[in-house]
Amino acid sequence: MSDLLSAQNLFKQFPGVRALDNVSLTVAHQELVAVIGENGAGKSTLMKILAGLQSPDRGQIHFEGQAVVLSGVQAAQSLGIALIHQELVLADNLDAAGNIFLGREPRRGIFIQREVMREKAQRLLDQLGAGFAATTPVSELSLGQRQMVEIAKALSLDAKLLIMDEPTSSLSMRETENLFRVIAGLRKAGLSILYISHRLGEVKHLADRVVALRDGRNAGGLSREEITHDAMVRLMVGRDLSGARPVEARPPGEVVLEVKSLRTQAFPAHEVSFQICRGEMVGLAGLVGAGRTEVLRALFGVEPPLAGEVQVAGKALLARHPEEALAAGLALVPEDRKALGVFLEESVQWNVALTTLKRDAKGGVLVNEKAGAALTEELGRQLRIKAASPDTLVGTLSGGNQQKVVLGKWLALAPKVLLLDEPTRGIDVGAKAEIYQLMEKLAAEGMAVLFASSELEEVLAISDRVLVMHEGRLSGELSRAEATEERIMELATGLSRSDLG
Amino acid sequence: PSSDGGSGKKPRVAYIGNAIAPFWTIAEKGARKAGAEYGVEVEVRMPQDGATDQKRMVEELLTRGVSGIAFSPADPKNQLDLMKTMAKQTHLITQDSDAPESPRLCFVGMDNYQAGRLCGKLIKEAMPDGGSVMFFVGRAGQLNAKERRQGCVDELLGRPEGERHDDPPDAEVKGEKYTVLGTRTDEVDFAKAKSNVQDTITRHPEIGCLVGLFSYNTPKIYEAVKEAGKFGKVKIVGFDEEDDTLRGIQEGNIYATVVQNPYQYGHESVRILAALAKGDKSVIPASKFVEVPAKAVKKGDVDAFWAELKKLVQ
Amino acid sequence: MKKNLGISLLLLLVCVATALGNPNFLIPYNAENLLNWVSLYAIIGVGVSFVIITGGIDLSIGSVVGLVGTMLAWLLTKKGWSVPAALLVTVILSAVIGLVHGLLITKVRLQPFVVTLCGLLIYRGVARWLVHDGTLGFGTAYDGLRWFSNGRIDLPFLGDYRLPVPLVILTVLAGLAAVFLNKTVWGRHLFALGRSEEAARYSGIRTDRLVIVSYVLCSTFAGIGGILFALDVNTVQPASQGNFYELYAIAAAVLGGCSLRGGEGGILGVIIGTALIRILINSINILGIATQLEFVILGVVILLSAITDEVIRRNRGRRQLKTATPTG
Amino acid sequence: MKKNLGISLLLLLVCVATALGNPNFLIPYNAENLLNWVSLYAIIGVGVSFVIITGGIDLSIGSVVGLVGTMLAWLLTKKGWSVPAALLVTVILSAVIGLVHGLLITKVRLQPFVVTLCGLLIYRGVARWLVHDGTLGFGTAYDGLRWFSNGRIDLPFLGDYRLPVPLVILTVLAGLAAVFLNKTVWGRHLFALGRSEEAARYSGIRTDRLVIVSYVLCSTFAGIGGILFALDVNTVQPASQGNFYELYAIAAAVLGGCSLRGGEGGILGVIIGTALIRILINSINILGIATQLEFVILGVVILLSAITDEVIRRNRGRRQLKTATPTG
Ligand SMILES: Nc1ncnc2c1ncn2[C@@H]1O[C@H](COP(=O)(O)OP(=O)(O)OP(=O)(O)O)[C@@H](O)[C@H]1O
Ligand SMILES: Nc1ncnc2c1ncn2[C@@H]1O[C@H](COP(=O)(O)OP(=O)(O)OP(=O)(O)O)[C@@H](O)[C@H]1O
Ligand SMILES: [Mg+2]
Ligand SMILES: [Mg+2]
Repeated sequence: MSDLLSAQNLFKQFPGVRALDNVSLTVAHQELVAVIGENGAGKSTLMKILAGLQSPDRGQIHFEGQAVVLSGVQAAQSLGIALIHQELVLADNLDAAGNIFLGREPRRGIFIQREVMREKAQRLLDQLGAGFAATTPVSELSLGQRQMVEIAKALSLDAKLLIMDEPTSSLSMRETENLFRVIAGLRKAGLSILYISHRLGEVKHLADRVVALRDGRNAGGLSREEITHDAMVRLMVGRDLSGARPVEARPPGEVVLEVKSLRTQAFPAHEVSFQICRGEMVGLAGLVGAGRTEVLRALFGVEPPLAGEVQVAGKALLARHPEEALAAGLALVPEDRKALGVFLEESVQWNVALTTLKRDAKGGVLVNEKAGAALTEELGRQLRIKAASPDTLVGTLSGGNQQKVVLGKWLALAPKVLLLDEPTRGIDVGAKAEIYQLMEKLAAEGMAVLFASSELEEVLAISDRVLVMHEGRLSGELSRAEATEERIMELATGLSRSDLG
Repeated sequence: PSSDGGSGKKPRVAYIGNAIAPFWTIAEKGARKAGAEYGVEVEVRMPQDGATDQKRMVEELLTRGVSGIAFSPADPKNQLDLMKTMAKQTHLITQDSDAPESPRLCFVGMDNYQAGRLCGKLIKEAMPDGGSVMFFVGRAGQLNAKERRQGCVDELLGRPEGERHDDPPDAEVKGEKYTVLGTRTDEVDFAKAKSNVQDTITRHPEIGCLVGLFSYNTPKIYEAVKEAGKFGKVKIVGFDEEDDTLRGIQEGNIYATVVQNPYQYGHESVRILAALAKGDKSVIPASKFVEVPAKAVKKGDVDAFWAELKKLVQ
Repeated sequence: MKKNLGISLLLLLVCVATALGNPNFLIPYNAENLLNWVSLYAIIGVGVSFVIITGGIDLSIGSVVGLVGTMLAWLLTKKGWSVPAALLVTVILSAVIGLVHGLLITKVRLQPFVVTLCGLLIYRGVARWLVHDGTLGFGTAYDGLRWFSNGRIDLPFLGDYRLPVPLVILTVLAGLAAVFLNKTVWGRHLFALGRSEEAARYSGIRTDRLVIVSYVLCSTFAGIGGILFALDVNTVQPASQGNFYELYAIAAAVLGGCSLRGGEGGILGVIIGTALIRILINSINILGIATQLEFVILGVVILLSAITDEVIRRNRGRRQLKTATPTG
Repeated sequence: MKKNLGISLLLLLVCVATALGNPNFLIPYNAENLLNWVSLYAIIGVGVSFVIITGGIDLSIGSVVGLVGTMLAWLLTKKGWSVPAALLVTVILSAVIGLVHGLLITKVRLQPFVVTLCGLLIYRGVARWLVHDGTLGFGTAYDGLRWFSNGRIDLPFLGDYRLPVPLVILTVLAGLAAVFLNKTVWGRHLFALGRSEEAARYSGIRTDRLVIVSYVLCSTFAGIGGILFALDVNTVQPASQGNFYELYAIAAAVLGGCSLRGGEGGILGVIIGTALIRILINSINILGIATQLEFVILGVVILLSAITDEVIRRNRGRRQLKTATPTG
């Protein structure tokens, strides 16, 4: 079987970073190759080059045996290479159909054929099991639904090689399963697929072959038989990782966060009530759009709740603004790290010290640079933030280290309750383990931790207790002992036990 | 643009207007002509922004070094300071509008108020049976506009000479025979100048006479009246000698215009400054007033006037 | 479009109120004048809407109007060029100006505000320098040419009313612009890139090219408007011709539903927006309200319409959230 | 800052060239005048830089200058108010204007461009209407008050040169502004919100309040500038006083390194930017270059400096960082 794609000796230099350093990659016909690697290993860069979005500094690419120059998206598309982007890039003033066919609208002469476009788009969406109309404006779609649009868009290309850069990072279980069905169908139809994910379970399930990158270089590969979780981790990080947390349950302390009849703006008709204790780590599970983010945002005052009663350490709080939530001892690590968590163009110290400026200010007004430096030093050590210096721009850090900066920003304030929204989204296994350890440590020190996550593995691995949401309601609560993948899915999909039977 | 340094032997004098307008373009011609005749280098400045620009221009000219300035104060009462500074550093004369309280050496021109009176007389001639009048101007607050208008109003209402009133520009003033409806301003936007006239014709279809106070206003009135097909029914009187105005007079569609002879303003001013620069003080008359009279141009004398003007401006 | 409903109603209201206040509002003379002005201003408004849809801005429009008008008068009356040659050169000049803007914005990655602010200064200066601040006019020699700006076409079914030629020009230009924006792939791409340049680029759309095209269209429309303005008033003073017109054009576009954030807007809205502005000014004048209040009324109307728009949008957003059925 | 190096060198170059071309450039009279003007314009430039750092814009500055000047003259000469009362009321008026802008922008979520464009129209109209387009002046009765705008302080070590009072005022205001921006918590928060309003809010920063404060500061500085301009010229023509000053202020801020995208800029840069603009205009005039070219030269210099800035930035590689990490 000849190779469909063969990329040899690719180099790509960015200012200050060698993103690709002599990387080679081949994909055979009908093969699904998974590319794994830590954050910043160069996976996305390699994919962008193959999709014509960036050009390599050096190296050759052969497609179907021909040497090709991928000078642009259109060049790659006309060869039959399609890319599903890691970052969701959609024009939200157009509808789903418009985005799916953007740049390749069915046309008669110079005029668009809207009806044709809508029909085709709807067919693709239905195939993916996305339960929304192709005429829905993208601005009204949730993150997961937008991801579906991205996927449909790539599928619409009828490509020979489909590149998927973390397609499931914001998909729920059910949508993920749908996607896997579609992938199986595509492979039957003869497509080759390059698949990137930090979710090693998926990789194990799907891949014919695994290719690992480390620091912009080839770090070896695994054949179908060799693929195991540990083997992949070893390739990616170059060492074994210590196992998950100790299993013994912590004795819960007194209640720190008490939420009664909270009604959010997205689900004004539903109420949410729960309690969290000192030293407890609670997972918030649910399908995409179940309202987890909404609850966290409401608690933190980013989008003030419509009604309800919240008590933090015995004091009533219904935050109208994050400042009030902070003062009461709440902190939120948001879902969209790059847009909401950090300031990419500013330094590590600038970011970390931002929340403590007021506390440490001289005379309550003047910025205390010394205190900021000391704090950064201290947290940098404690969190093991990998940065050249406190003046390094946060935008140049890997995703895991950026997340540590976000955590550092809040830890300096020693909050009573730490809220995290998808704390490890798009973060590699190595950094993930470190984040988990951090969360554990904070809980052990007495902080109450509430985290929303779409990764069931994660929820199961680190929660003392699991809250499950369904359509804006709390559909159930499971103790550590009760929590299984099956139970959570049952509650998350709103099915009762009898329905399942 | 004049080069600096090399021609430094020739004295340099400055001529400053109060706006960017065709009136001042003609004056510039006269000033430059006189410059050539009397062997001085002439710097001409026109402010876009009224008094603020004038102050800056004056300062810069003084820095550049000039041996005399002919100045048309945009707001004489409030620019005394500036004129004192000028008088201290160089020879200062005023032209076009005067500032009697200032230490200027003399004034070249004619009172705009008197020109306004003359305009009022022309309106009466054009409309002997009385009627209503509307004024059009770029900036109602500018001194020359104010004086021209006031002169006109005082004349139309038959107020005695020497009695200067101060009517607000947008108020209606009723006399026995003549009614002044108000003043429309356009901030020197020509499109607005034209649409102001159109709107006036719509609002007051029976209006008797339209008066252009700034030089470009009269041609815009002419345009609008022509398009409205109202020639003959609506009289037009204006100021200054734009080509289109003179052409309208030739055709008989504009009754008359009051010309202040800006060419002569420029020429006389520079002549006096040139003499002063050479130490000749005899050019200053005892009255401190060098009169360049305004006159009315009507159909009868327009051809001669225009021919003369063309000769000068060439 | 629903979006234009509010402002259309407002327009109607102003018209009715003015007509009641002064019946002359409806006489052919006033109606024709009004339509004439609306057409001239709307042409530059339509131009700027392309740029606004891309999320850009053009502050140089007024100066382009001034420069083109000055050039035209200068070429015809001072240089003795033939009419077609002069028209061609001025239109090409304005297109080239747009091209330069587009190149600076896309290739050098300068901000539209900065580029066109410099344009505002430079073209105004060039126009003034070209004729040494003198006023230029077409005199009576170009009355044929001036038909384009103040001609009136008799139509049998209109009775006393005649059709202003600029309205015909506007209709043609706006029609082409509307088809371009709403029916062609380029128009769709323009909207996409206005909302998310990356999304468009990642979809293989040549965004740079489209941005350049939008600036070229904007300047060209400004140039055509400049020609018509110059012909209509018959004289051009380079220092003031067209001053502030960019603000009128942008205000009209905003009134008409263009979002300065990009990705939103339409031709019809811009025309209605321009009409509202011109009719307001007209009614202030023919109702005898103090001219000084013109700006105040204009500013207040634009502000109120922006506030209404925002409030409606927010309520709509809230309603949608409520009815949104979560998927799962 | 390194950022101001290029423009400082340019400033120096222009000064040296002008001094060589006309030695009078350096005489006390010119130097004092120049510093006087630089100070007046820099005051409004410093004001607008707050707003630009938040990523906003203020187009109403010129109209605020006009309105405040008119009000002051009107209150003093027509209404017979006392000097302190008139000063207080005009400054409060301008602060309130800023407050209204800020509230509309943060609470109603209107765009700064739209809000302040309406402001541009409204305040200009109000100023004109207030005095019926008449020109107002202070005559000779307020020479004491006018010391603030044209006073000169003799200092022993300066020889023939005296210190213009506006320069002292600027130094005080700019010093306070610089401390505010660079040393205080609020300043840091202002930069944060300019970089990303959302991220700042998620960090517990009261972004709305800060935005409002920046508009209040901007308008207040414009108001103070307006008072000084009016006093300096001694006469106020409401229709033209301050016209286009917002563009000068914004251009100075851009020259001085403020990014219209927000989050970048500094007080010193704005002052140097203003100085460059004023000195360019000064040298054009005292070197006897055609005044009409003033705008052209200004536009070209701003454009070139923006291009240089961009090229340098790109080489430094910061841009790529931005495109490497698309947000939202
Ligand atoms: N346009 C760019 N400019 C500068 N540096 C870049 C650019 N794009 C990527 N990089 C850098 O190149 C390296 C590789 O990035 P890349 O996005 O390919 O990593 P990745 O393996 O996809 O990581 P992740 O798992 O977080 O998606 C990183 O250090 C990144 O910061
Ligand atoms: N800004 C918004 N505009 C419109 N709808 C929104 C917006 N934010 C959330 N929604 C809707 O509110 C609902 C709840 O979304 P939310 O993000 O809270 O869910 P979630 O459980 O956190 O899901 P995710 O896994 O995506 O984080 C969804 O139906 C979503 O479409
Ligand atoms: Mg990646
Ligand atoms: Mg979420």
